[in-house]
Amino acid sequence: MKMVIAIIRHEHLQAVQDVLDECGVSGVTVTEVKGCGAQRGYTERYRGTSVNISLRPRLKVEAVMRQEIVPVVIDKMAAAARTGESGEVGDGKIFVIGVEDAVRIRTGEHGAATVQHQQREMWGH
Amino acid sequence: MKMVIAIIRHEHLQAVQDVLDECGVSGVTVTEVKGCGAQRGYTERYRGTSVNISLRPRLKVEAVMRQEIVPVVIDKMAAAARTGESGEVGDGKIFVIGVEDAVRIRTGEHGAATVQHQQREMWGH
Amino acid sequence: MKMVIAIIRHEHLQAVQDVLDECGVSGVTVTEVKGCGAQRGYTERYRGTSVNISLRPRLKVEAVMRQEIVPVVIDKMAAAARTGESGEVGDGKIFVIGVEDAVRIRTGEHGAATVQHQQREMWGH
Amino acid sequence: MKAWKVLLLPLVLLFAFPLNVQAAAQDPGQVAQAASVGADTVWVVVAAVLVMFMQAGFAMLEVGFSRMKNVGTVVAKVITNFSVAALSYWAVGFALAFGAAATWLFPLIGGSNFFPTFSPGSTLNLPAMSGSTAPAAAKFMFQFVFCAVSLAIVWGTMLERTKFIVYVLFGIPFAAIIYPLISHQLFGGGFLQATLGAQDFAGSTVVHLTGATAGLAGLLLLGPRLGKYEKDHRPNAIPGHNMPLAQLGVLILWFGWFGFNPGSTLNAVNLHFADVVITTQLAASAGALAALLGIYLTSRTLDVGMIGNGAIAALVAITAPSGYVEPWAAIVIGAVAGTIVVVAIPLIDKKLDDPVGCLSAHGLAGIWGTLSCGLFTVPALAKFNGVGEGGLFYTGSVHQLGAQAVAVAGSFLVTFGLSYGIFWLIKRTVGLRAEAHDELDGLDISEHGMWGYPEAFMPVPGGAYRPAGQEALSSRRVKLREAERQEVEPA
Amino acid sequence: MKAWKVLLLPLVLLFAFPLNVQAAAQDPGQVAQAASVGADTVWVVVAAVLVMFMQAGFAMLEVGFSRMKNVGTVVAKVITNFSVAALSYWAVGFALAFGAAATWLFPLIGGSNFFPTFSPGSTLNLPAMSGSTAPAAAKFMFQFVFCAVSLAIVWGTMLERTKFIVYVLFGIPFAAIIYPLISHQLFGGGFLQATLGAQDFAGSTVVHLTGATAGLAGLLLLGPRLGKYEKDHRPNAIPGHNMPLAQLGVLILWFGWFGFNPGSTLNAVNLHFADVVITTQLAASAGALAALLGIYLTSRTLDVGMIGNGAIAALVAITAPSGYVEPWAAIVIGAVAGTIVVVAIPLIDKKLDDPVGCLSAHGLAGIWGTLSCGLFTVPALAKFNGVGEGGLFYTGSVHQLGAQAVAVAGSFLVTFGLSYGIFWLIKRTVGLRAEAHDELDGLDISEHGMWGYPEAFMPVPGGAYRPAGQEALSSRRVKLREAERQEVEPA
Amino acid sequence: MKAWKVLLLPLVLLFAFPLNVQAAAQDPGQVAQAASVGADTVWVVVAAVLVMFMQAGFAMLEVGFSRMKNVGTVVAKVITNFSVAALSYWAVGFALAFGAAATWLFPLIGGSNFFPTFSPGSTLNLPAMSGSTAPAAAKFMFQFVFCAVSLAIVWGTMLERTKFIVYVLFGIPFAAIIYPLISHQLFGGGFLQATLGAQDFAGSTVVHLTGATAGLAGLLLLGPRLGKYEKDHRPNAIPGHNMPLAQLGVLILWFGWFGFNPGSTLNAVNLHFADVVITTQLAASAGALAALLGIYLTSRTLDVGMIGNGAIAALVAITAPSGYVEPWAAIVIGAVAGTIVVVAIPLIDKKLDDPVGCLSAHGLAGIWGTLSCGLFTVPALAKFNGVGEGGLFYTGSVHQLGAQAVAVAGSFLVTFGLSYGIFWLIKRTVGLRAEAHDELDGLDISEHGMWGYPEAFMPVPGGAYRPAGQEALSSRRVKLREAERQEVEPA
Ligand SMILES: Nc1ncnc2c1ncn2[C@@H]1O[C@H](COP(=O)(O)OP(=O)(O)O)[C@@H](O)[C@H]1O
Ligand SMILES: Nc1ncnc2c1ncn2[C@@H]1O[C@H](COP(=O)(O)OP(=O)(O)O)[C@@H](O)[C@H]1O
Ligand SMILES: Nc1ncnc2c1ncn2[C@@H]1O[C@H](COP(=O)(O)OP(=O)(O)O)[C@@H](O)[C@H]1O
Repeated sequence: MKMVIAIIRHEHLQAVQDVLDECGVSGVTVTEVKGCGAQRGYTERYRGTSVNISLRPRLKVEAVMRQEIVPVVIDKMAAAARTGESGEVGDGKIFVIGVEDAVRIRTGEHGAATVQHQQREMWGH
Repeated sequence: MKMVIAIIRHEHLQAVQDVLDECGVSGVTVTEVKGCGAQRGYTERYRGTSVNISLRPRLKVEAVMRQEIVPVVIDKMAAAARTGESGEVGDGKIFVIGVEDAVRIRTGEHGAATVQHQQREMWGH
Repeated sequence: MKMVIAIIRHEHLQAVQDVLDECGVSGVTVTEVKGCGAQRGYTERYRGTSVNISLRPRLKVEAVMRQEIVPVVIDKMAAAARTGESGEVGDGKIFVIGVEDAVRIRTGEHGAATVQHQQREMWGH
Repeated sequence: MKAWKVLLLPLVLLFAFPLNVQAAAQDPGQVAQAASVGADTVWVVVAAVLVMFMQAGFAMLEVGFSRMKNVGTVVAKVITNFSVAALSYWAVGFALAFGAAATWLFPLIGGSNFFPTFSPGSTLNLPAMSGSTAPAAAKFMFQFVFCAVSLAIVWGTMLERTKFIVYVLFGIPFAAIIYPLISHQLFGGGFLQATLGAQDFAGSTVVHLTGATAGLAGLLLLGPRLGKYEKDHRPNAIPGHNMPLAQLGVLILWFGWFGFNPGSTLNAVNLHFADVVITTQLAASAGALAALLGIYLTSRTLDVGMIGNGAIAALVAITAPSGYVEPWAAIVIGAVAGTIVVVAIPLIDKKLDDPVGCLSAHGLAGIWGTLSCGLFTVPALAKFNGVGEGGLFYTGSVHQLGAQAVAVAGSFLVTFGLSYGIFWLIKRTVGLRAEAHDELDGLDISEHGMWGYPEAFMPVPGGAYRPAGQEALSSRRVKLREAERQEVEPA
Repeated sequence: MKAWKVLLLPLVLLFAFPLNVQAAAQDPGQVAQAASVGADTVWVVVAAVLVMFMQAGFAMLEVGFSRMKNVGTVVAKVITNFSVAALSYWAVGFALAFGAAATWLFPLIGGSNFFPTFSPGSTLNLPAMSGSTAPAAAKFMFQFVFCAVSLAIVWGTMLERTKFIVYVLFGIPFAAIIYPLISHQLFGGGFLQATLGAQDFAGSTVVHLTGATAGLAGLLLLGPRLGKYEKDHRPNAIPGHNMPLAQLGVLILWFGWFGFNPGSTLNAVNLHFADVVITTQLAASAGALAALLGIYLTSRTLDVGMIGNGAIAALVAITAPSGYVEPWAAIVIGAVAGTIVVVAIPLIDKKLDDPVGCLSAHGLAGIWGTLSCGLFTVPALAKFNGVGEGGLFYTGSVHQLGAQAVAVAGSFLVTFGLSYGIFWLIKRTVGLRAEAHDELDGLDISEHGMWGYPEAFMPVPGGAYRPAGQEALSSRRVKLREAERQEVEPA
Repeated sequence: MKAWKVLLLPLVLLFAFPLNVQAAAQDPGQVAQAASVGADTVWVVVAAVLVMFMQAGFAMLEVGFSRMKNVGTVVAKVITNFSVAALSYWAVGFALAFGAAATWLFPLIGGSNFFPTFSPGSTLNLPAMSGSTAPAAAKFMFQFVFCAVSLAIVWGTMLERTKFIVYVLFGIPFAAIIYPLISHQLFGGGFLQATLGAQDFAGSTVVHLTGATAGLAGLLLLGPRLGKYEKDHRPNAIPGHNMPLAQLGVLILWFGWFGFNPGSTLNAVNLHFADVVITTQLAASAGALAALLGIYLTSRTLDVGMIGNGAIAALVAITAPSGYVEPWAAIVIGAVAGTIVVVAIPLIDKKLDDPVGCLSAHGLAGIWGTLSCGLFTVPALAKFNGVGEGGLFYTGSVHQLGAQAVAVAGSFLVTFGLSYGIFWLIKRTVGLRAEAHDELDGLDISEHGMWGYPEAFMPVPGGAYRPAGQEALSSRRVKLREAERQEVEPA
């Protein structure tokens, strides 16, 4: 299994969730984060004193999934999280890391079966 | 070393921390996250307009520990984070990922010694 | 590539960001977290009833970077995040985990090139 | 010049209209009398409006002492209760409290002026308030807002786990019957006030103890919040999420109390209200400081909530004696009240889960305040107000103290009995308590359909920049909530 | 003894000064008259101050119904608009609304007392308010705060996407011309009031409908927030971020309304204001409860915002009839208004993005309230107030209802036309709407340079403990904002 | 009929009581006089209550301009200080400010009525306020709330790093001595007012400059917050965490100011207070707009806090001249004050860490406002108020301007000297400043035992669903705080 970690703009969350859903990933964990990348900081002014704002609000989307589907998912996610046709600085990054085990707390079962929908039809898809 | 990442309900945090403590893990990092898994979304209404709430508040508990204790810890954690006897949808997941190095900032020392209590007795256990 | 995860005190963020910047890491993602480590909990009182506060606010700084620079970066980060000369309990930890792929959402390109400044000079360094 | 004349017509009519007290403005005596009534009425109305604003104070106080997942329900409750109280008190409560009745019945209850109608300057037959020149509408409003405060106090003990419908089901009989009963006794010329001579200037017992007593009855039937007590009965502190709003609530209440106590003179031209302002302020100050000192001595922290609780408790305590005592006594009364909460809140917390400290700040402090009249009432002020006698420290007699104790005990017993009965009925029928999983999720999302702070619980909606060509899949994600906790994934 | 005498001198002067109405304090008639005027003035000033505080109510309501990224702009807007309105209304608006004018012109507009100056007790030539004894300064303040409320209402429809400059550019003509025009018609002795006899006691039409109509005009030109509507036009709910603050806003508005409606008597000694307090309270309560019941029946949730909207709508509706109707009618009027918002808000939301529900709560409820005079006005109160006649239920005649309908239609058309024109001009010139990416980032950071809640969006600054020997590199990190969205990294 | 008669008894007594001004209600002259006094007293009390509410305004303003980790301490401080001020001012302060004294002493200080007691309608020997008919209790309250405002202003400069005990230790001498000294000079008939003829209608100098000066003294001894200045002395902006609450604070202050300035007439029937309402409103509006324009021109952002600071500065500036100037002058005074803050705040920020901008908004604007009397005072109003003369623009004489400058300089020097001395003593003994690590952790958790916003700093407690059979281990986790920063893990 792999964990796909995407740092995205808030406004693309729904589209990214839709991609994961479509690909049969069982769930997703979202965190409010602050990040900076190529867009670096900019200077604002608070009551006349300048303040350097180097971090901007983003969402971190983490989803664990079976290895096989990772290449497809990350390309679809990148497309879903891109602003406009050609993207804008600040659109974010996707990272992939290895996951050695997964446990479903409810049942205690281990392994890759816990991270995918087995009968997606049930959900009205 | 491994990082154990558990997505749990707020009300089980204390029990999960107790497990880690008992197993001699040196520390823990907790993050407020929003997640969805098998429980999917549901529809609510805000001033008469329907709104699909696909994510629900959860806690992410991250603890880095020595490889040997991982199997024991995750089973105990799963038990501690389960709702009632048989669990409920939404109880969460536990993921295990590999950690290549760990540094204690205070001293600059590296390695697995930084992630466990060495003299648990000190803590009144 | 590696992801370096540092749990630090709020007041050291700027120094840690400066280190990353200096080392040519392309970006950083920061999360508000609560953690406990060696400092364990302490007891406070709320309207006369005691309350055990086991977690304290910290920042989690995540940066993905090329493998080669990791040893240098983590030592510099540890120095930047240390309180005073000799450190204090609660200064935090740094963890290193492996990253298998990285994607720049804007362009869709993959690989290690996405996680470093290629022309740091541009940024006035 | 036609439109002009049409315009002037109203003004002519205005002066001609019989109800208009400026009508015979030529006679100095009548002008003077009208001005005097006008000044009284302005004061009573302004005081009532200040007391009305205490609803915002209670809302902020309770919001601040709740957790983030339960803040919407608190404010919804305040507005709903305030509304329920208005209609119930107008329909029935005011008549029971202040209406006239046959001589044999009047010591128990009033009974005229149900569903009252008002017109400019109209007075109704309100025996106990006939000493005030203000018109009936002003008196009604002033008495109604007191009722609403009392109802607001009830729920302080029951936050974060009560079903919403309970607020409505209990609010109606409380505002229509329970509060009016007690109010008649001590404000409306009932037995305790008129025969026994018990003093309660602005309602330490009538308003505060009554509210807290009903809250106690409810709490006993409701039980603590999930997670409040460990298996071994050790209490967990569940800190309120927002001290700034809680203390804004305290300051709004403090502000409103300058309508509450001084307004209870129902009179401006006798000037007594200005003195009441001073006793109120000094007592509140002493209470806040006593609580600050007390909590520091007992727990070595300067607990923010406790300072506010101390101020509130002192305001509650000074409410009964505010028109009867001198400044030095007000300071003593307030300081004792502030000390009471420091001692009582942690003690009560060991057994009863009272999130805002209502039992101590309104209940115990209300009892103390009512009794304190028996100690500190200045004989001349008892005479001025025409109720009871001087207190122990001036007269050496425990007579007044006894009357006060009877008033407290009687009010407590009647309120507790009736409230317990009604809450018991509600518990047996629709239930008092939200489902456990709704309580865990928070009442905002489970009963009101949306968190009070949505962005704390879900990524902020809106602003989707959907890339062209991509279908909106999100509608497919919707599943009905009922299915949510069922087993859904096959092994 | 010299300093002493110098000290007394002012007091002597005080009594000798000709403007001082206590001057000839010896004559009972004069003293009585002065006291009467004093009481009236105290009431008018206090009422005006209560209405002024409604600005805080609107601020909190709108803050609560916005997202966290747009809260700073809301409060900045409220203070800016309140200020713009004060200067504009003082310079021009008051003269147009309440000044005197030639007979042929007066039915349309007033025209004296531009840039007015006041001195103690001075009255100006204000024909429509000559029935009140309060001095011109008190009347000015009271009328100005109404204008400011009307302007505050405008923006409820336009939150979270409007360029800041628009608030200033539209605020000036609104406070100087549009509002005064309508105000003159129904408060200032214009055609609708004086000739037609249309009743609007405190401004359901003048203040609320006018504000909402301008808001509608602006909204039509502005469009919805990004992400509000899906491609298939399905609306997304965009929940406001803070129900406690929103409902604090509702309670502040409710509080202020006791200045708004009862203050509109501009008179204390005729005692009518006390009755208006009651109709206001009962209507608001009925509205909140009707909305609660309605939203529960239609969507099975106890929507927190809707309860507040119901109370506001009922307050808006009772504004026009508050001085004309009896308590039972007030309850009916309020309940209908509460029902209106429950039905209208979701319907309007399908097409128009009105974040706070202003079109329903101020627009439709304002219309209903104005019309309701035609149904429920008590003939004696019409006579007392000197405007129009009794309503359908008392007189069996639709005459008054017709007058009310004409007043609503006329006010709507004039306001809509003028407002649309001005907003259109602004749109063509400086533009109405913030850039899309500024809207997505939030207006606080993009227009105001800092988030309204900075710690929600960036790690809290301050408190750096910089290890010795380490250089401050952070100044190197600063890049100018202009370059921010440019391509910066070579492939 | 017995209970009935008992009930009526109080009413009989009421009319018989000698203090009761309605007693001889038969005589029109007496009724008129009583009504007049009643109207005055209602106004003074209502104004005092409005000013009291400014405490909530300061609380919200300072909360909004603090970081989330320090909000609880701010509200605790406001309530504590308000309480300390009440007791100190009642015991000593009022006597020094307004009591009578021997002729040689009176220009310096008053000295009667320590620990005053009030009864209905009682007047005390208060020479400087004998022109007002309001009873002593009303006057006391009005003057006390001014003192409390002044004390609240002090701490604006010292937020987020001061030890809590300092608030109490400095609050007592400030309310008992320092403020009364200055107040006696300009309100209480002291040298500056009575001999020099310096004008300060409602306290630009007495209240605002005094508070800001003490704040400056404290700040100089306290130093900036950790992290405010870089090694190279460049200031870091430390944005306040909550603009909605900060601006709610501004609006509450604005609201309260309608008690502050107009109430300073201590008189309703002379009707001057209505004029003061207008100057206050126009100045505040001009100040907000000037600050908005100024900050936009200088930094290209529409800084939210600065708009509020502009309004406050203008309110501070108009405070002294509010009863002396015409509307046009009020606009000029306000606009200049708004401009002052825009220029001064960033300049002061380079050297002094004043989190809410108190030195500019209360200090510099207070100076400007006091001086502006020397420019804009209308001679007739100087005469009406019985203090000083007309200003430069009317009289061509700099005489009044000179008197104003002397008053400013004298007040500043005395306040600064005394305050610096007291703060210095505190610093040498218990210390002014919290420990560095407490400041970094935040004062809420370190001094008050719990965050003001607990859920922002720790996962929300409560609601544990402990699986059966699992022991509560958590009690084992508790370690005493004292050990917390000690070395605990063996290498
Ligand atoms: N090397 C990195 N490690 C961790 N997070 C990163 C890294 N680079 C970028 N990010 C995250 O991704 C977000 C967007 O990155 P950015 O560089 O602006 O995108 P782009 O490469 O399209 O310009 C940042 O705000 C940050 O949170
Ligand atoms: N594949 C996944 N990747 C990341 N997080 C997940 C994944 N599946 C579940 N989660 C997290 O776990 C939480 C609970 O998962 P859920 O599927 O409801 O548990 P269960 O499998 O017992 O039904 C979710 O809210 C989400 O945060
Ligand atoms: N084993 C661990 N797994 C995850 N996070 C940890 C671990 N140990 C420490 N941390 C994080 O690091 C922070 C500081 O750790 P701490 O143990 O206090 O440092 P030190 O080792 O210098 O005493 C904690 O608040 C916690 O968030």
